Amino acid sequence: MRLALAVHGAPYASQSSASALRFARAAVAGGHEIPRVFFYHDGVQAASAIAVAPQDEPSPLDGWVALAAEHDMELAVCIAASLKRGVVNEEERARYSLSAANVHPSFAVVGLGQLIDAVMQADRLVTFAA
Amino acid sequence: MRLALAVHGAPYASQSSASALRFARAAVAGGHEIPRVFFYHDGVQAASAIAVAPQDEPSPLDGWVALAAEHDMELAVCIAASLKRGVVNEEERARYSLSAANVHPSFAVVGLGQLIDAVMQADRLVTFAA
Amino acid sequence: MAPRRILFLLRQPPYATSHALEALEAVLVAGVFDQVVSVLFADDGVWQLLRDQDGDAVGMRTVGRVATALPQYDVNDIYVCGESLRRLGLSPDDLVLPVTLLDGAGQQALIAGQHAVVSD
Amino acid sequence: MAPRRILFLLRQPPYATSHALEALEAVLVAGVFDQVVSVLFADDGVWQLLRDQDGDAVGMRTVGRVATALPQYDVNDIYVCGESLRRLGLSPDDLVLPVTLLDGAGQQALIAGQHAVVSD
Amino acid sequence: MATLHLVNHARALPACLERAGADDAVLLLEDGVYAAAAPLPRAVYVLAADVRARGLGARLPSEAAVIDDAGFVDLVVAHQPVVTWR
Amino acid sequence: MATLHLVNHARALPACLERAGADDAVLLLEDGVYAAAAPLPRAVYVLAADVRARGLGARLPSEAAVIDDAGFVDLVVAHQPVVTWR
Repeated sequence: MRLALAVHGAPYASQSSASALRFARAAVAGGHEIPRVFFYHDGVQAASAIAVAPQDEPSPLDGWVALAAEHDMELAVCIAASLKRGVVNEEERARYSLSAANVHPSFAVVGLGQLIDAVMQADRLVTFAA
Repeated sequence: MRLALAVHGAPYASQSSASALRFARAAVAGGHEIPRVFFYHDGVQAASAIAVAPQDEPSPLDGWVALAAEHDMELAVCIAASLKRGVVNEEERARYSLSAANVHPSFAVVGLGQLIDAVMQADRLVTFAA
Repeated sequence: MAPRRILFLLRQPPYATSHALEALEAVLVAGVFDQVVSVLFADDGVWQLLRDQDGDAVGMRTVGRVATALPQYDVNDIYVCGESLRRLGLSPDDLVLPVTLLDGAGQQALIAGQHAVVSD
Repeated sequence: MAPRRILFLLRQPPYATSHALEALEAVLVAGVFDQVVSVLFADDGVWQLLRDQDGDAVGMRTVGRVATALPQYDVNDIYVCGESLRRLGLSPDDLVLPVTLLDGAGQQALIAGQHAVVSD
Repeated sequence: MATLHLVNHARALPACLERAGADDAVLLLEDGVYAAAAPLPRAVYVLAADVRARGLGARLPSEAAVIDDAGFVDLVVAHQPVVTWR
Repeated sequence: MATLHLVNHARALPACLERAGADDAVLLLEDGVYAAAAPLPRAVYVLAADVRARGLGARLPSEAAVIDDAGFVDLVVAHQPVVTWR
């Protein structure tokens, strides 16, 4: 089955990203497809390439990057939600003349329409709220 | 009177930073000193130099930067809280070999002891919770 | 592909976070995708529809004004939980939009008929 | 300068956010500053002290284990709201630390005697 | 197909139950599992990882069935839509 | 000196009132102001900016005194400690 996930909470402010990651691992282990994980609201913080997890805790970023590399899974960050929260890729950095970009290359910065597209393409939408 | 502020919520996830900024403006207008604003928990996101506010909303960052420039006010970001949330200065970027740094130069990245120091130095602590 | 039935379940109050505003933006986007879109305001989400809001006071867009744009984006199935409205001490006249009130069973049926429900 | 009386008011449950863990870290730091530090666990914050937690299950440090370090950092005034404990269905034996129970009036007096209160 | 309700804060359980049908499934996860430390008005599922993290394993009533992440996936596959209450 | 209680979510008001003295001041701000849309058991202050944003101005009971940001500062100066309930 094709399952779309939505992640709405930031790491450390919410379990949203961590719960979604465990669910995604279990789903692909069970033979399901996750064509897209849509990071919205504060969930966009999961895409930060410059977060350093505490030594005794697993890195949420590493988990997503590894899972997406093994499976055909788009990690999609909403551009409107991410820009105001300081989660920007190189294209936006240049466009707004910002001092840095911080989106990890495994994440795609996309429009909000991709959330609706994910709902249209998938058999289920599972939202991990803040 | 000397007032220390603590900001615990991230912009857009919480009014914490916006409420604290309005309070700080009113306090200095009333002749009070704010020696330090301590950004802790998710509040550290306020220090991001690469957040772009929506066109029709004021930038939380610009507000803090302008206020701190006019008054003797330290904008202090807790290093332990900020590192795991991807809010890092140039020193941490180099130390952890990260791809970018994003702390605005008006903010100082400090240890958690500076929260206790602020409480010791100030007449009041006002916490703006998430 | 047959259009999907998508419900937006909006339960958050409008200003403490950006979730309400961003969820409404998602509804407006959904409105242009030719799907069967409906919206249910429930619990504290009903506060999003109260008249006389002024987001400028706290540096945010006025959420009630964004909500009034729903019909312009072809979103016309706008429901409010009647019990939530009553609990908040409000009546339909207090709201920025004409809405359809639903009781618990009505909301249950609305949810049960969806392909997907997006929460805020 | 005379030492300050600082109370940490801990009301958040331990794993959905990092607030509980980070607030405890602030208490530990305060413990080395030679101030008069006390801690009050109230409402859902009492869950931080429940035995048999295992943060590894959700990729976080075990909050109850951090709390047991309080006395090693010279933080010995550890209070729990008795009514919150009762509401959660817990008894003092369920907690990872020996604590002093306070009723509402006791908590009010504790708060009133502080120079500063840090919330989580 | 019946609905699956996800409840990730205990305070949201009443809002969920007001709109849940008798045949629907309810899964408590994250801070939602604390709702299973109080009397429950109906059968629910609770997510194992969140129960274990919080030390609630020995305190669950018979109305709460513990499932792991694979069981969560199975519930999603067997229900539509999936609704989150926070 | 009496305590100032800040309540920034309506759901936190009961927790505050359980531990607030009769002489303490209570200020509702942010989503805390919604608590003033229901009957209030005691006099409280409410923050003007948050009331105005939410459109609650005409709905406040007589127990709620509206103050602006300068009034908030005055309350902080006149009370110690300042306690936040969320």
